[in-house]
Amino acid sequence: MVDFFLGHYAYWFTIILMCVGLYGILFKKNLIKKTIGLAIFQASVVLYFVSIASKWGDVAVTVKDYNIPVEDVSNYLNPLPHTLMLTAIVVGVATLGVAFTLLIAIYNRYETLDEQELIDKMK
Amino acid sequence: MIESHIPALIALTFVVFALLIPAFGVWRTEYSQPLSVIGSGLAAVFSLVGFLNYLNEGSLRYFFGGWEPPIGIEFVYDGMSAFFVLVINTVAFLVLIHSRQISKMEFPGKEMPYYSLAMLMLLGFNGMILTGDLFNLYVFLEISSLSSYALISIGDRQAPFAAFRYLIIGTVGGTLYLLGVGFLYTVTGTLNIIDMSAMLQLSEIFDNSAVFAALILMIVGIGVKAALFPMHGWLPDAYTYASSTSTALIAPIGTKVAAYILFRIIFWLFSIDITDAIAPVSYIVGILACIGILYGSIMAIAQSEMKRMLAYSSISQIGYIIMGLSLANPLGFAGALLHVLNHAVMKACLFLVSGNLRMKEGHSDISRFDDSYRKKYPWTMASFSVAAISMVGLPPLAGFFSKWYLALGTIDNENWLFLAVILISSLLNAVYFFRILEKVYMMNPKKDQKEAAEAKKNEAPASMLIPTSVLAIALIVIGFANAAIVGFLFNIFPV
Amino acid sequence: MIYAASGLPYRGDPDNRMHHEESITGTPVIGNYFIQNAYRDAATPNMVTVILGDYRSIDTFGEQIVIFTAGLITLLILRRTKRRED
Amino acid sequence: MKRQFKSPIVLLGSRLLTPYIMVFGWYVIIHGHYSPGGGFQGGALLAASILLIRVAGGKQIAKLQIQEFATTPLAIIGVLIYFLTGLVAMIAGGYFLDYGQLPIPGMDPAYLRYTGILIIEVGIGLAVMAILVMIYDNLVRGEDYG
Repeated sequence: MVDFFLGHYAYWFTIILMCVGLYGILFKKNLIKKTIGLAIFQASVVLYFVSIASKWGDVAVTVKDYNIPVEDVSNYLNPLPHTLMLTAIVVGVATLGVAFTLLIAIYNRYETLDEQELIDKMK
Repeated sequence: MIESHIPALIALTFVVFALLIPAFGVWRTEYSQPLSVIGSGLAAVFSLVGFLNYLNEGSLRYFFGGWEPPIGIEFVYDGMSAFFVLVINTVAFLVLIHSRQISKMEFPGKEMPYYSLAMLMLLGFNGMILTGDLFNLYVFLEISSLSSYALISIGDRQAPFAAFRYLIIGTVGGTLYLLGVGFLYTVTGTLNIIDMSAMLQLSEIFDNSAVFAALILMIVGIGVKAALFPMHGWLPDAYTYASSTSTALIAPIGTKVAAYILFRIIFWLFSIDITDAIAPVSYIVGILACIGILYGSIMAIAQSEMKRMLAYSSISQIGYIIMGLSLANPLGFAGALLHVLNHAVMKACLFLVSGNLRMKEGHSDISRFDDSYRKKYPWTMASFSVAAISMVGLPPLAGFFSKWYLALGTIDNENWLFLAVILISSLLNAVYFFRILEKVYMMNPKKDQKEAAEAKKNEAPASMLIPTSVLAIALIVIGFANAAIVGFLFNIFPV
Repeated sequence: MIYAASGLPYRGDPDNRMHHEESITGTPVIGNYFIQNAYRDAATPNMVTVILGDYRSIDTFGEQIVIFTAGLITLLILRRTKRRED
Repeated sequence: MKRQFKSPIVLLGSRLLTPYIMVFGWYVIIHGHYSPGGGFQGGALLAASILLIRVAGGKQIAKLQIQEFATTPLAIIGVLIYFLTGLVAMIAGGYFLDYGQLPIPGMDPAYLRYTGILIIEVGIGLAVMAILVMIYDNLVRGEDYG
C-alpha cells in the first residue's frame, strides 16, 4: 500500500492544483482573477508532465555529460516530457498575453472588470 | 516531386502569407486583403491537386525533419484529411473574397493584422487536420484558437467580452485535452496516433483506468471546441458580436475541425470496439448531440437577431455531425461527413448573406425585414432562400441527402430516439427559416405597395455577391452530384 | 472537479513501463531512443535541445508561430491605426 | 511607464545593467547545446533587458533604443530564418526542416544538424525578443484607447 501511495504522490498534487485553478476560474467575479486561475490550471498540467519523466534512483539531468555512459538508459531522465512542457509553457504565456490584451480592450469600453457589472451593462 | 510534398505545402503557404501580409503592411496596408485571398486560393489549389493525387495514388505520410514516426512527427494525408482540407480551404477562399467591402466598414485601420491572423487561423485548422501526432495537434489547436479569439474580438462593443469568455472556456478545454494526451503518453510511451492505436489494441493496456480517463478528458476538451451540447456556452455570443467576416470564417470551419478530431479520437485512436468496451461512450456522445440538436433549434426560433439565430442553428447542426459519428456504422459516417460539407457551405452562405444585409441595411434584425428586400437585394435573398431550403433539407438540395443518410444510419442502428430527433429538428429548422422567407417574399399586400415597389435595386457590391451566389450554386451542384461524393465517403470508412 | 480527482488512474508509479523495457508492440520507446541516439545524431550534448530542434522541430516551429500570433493579436486589438497616431 | 522616472539613479542603474543582461541573453541562446537554455529562454532575457530601459527611461529614451514600428519586421525576420532553413532543407532534397540535407559543404550529417539547430535557436531568440517587446509596447499604448 505504501508503494501505491509513494508512487502516486505527484499526481495528487496535479489534481489539487487543478482544483485551485478551476475554483479560480469558476467562482471568482473579477476577470483578472479568472485569468490567474487559468494560469494555475495550465501549471498543473505542466507539473503532471514533468513528474512522469522522473525515474527511481540517482538520475542525472537531461544534459549528457561525458563520464555517464549514454547506453544505460536508467541513468538519464526521459527528455521528451520536458520538451513538450517547453511548448506548453510558451503556449500558456501567449494565451495569457492575449487574455490581458482583451482585458484592456474590455476595460477601455466598460470601465469595469467585474463580471456581474459587465453583464448588466451589456444588457 | 511536388506531389510528395503536398501535405507540407498546404500548411506552409499559410505561413508564407501570414508573414508576407505584415511585411507588406509596414508601408501599404491595403495590400493585406488581396494577399490573403491569394494565400487561401493557393492553398485551395494545393489541396485540390493533393485530393486528385490522393484519388489515384492513395494516402501519403510526410515525415518532418526526415525522422520516421514515432521518433519524428508526421503529417498523414489520407482519405478523410484530404476531403476535409479541400472543403475548408475552398470555403475560406470564398469568404476572404467576400470580405473586401466589409473590412472597410467593420475594422477600418486594422486590415493588416486581421488578415494575417486569418491566415494563421487557417494554418492552425489545416495543421490540426493533417497532423498525425497528438501533441502537435495541441500546438495547432492553440494557434487556431488564439487567432479565432482575436478575430472574434473585433466587432461590436460587447465583442471583447465574448472573446474573453471563449478564451477562458477554450483554454480550459485545450488544457484538458493536453492532460488526456499526458495520460496516454504515460501508458503507451508514444505520441503518434497510428503507433498508439496499435498499442491500445492489446488487451492488457486498455483495461487500465488511465486510458478511460484519457478518453473522457480528450472528448470533453475537444467537445468545448466543437460546441458539443454542455460545453457550447461561448458560441452564441461569440458569433453574434464578432464582425460578419470573422463569423463567416469561424462558423463553417471551426466546429467542423473539432468534430473531425473527435472522430479521429473515437475511431482511429481508440477504434470503435474499445470505446464501447470501456463505456458506452459513443452512446453518451450521441445523447449529448441529440440534446444539442433540439436545444439549438428551439433557441434559434426564439431569436430576433439573424446572426444569433444562425449561431444557435449551427449548434444544432454540429449535433447532427457528432450524432452521425456516434452511430459508428458506414451509413452514419457517410451522412456525418456529407453533412460537414453541406453545413460548411450552407453556413458560410447564410453568414455572407447576413454580412451583405449588415453592409447595406446596417442591421440584420429579422423583425425589421420587410417586403422591400425582395426588390432591393434580389441576388442576396435568392441565395439566402437556396441555403435556407437546403438547411431544412428539401430533396433537390444537398441538405436533404446528408439528413437522409443520417436517418438511414439511425435505422440501421435501430435506435429510434435519434431518428425521432432528426425528424423533429428538421421541422424546427423549417419554422425558423421559413418565417424569414415568409417575411421577405410572401409579405401580404396590406403594406402599401408604393413603398415596396419603388425600392430600387441597389444590390450589394459585386465582390460580395459573387461568393454568396457561388456558395448557393455549389449547394445545388452538391445536391445533384452527391452520389459520387457519398461513394467516395463510403470507401474511406476505416471499419 | 470531483470527476477529475476520481479520474486519477492507477497507472503505477513514475518508474513504470514507459522508461524501462521496449514498448509492447516492439517499436522503440521514444523516450529511451532519444537518450541513446541524441548525441550520435546531432553531436549536441543537451538532449532537450536536440529533440526541440531536430526530432520534433515542427513543434518548435508551431511554438514560434504561437508567439507570433500573440504579438499580432496585441497589435490588432490595441493599436488604433498604425500611421496617424504617433 | 511613459513619463521618465524622477530619480536619475534608477535610470543610470538600468543603463548600467542592460548590456550585461543582453550578453547573458545571447550566451543562453548560443549555448543551448551545452547548457540548458535555448531560443525561448534567451529571447526572453534579451527582451527583459530592453524592457528594463523602457520601464526606467520612459518613452523618449526608449525610442532611441528600438523604434515602435521596428519590432514587427524584426519578428518577421526571426520567423523567416526558421522557415527558410526548413525550406532550404526541403529544396535540397529532404523533408521540410530536415537538416541532414542542408547544402552546407564539408560536414558530416551529425555536425550539420548541430549547425541547423544553432540557426534555429538564433531565429527563435530574435523572434521572441522582438515579439515580447511588441507586446509590451502595445499593452502600454493600449491604455488610452481600446
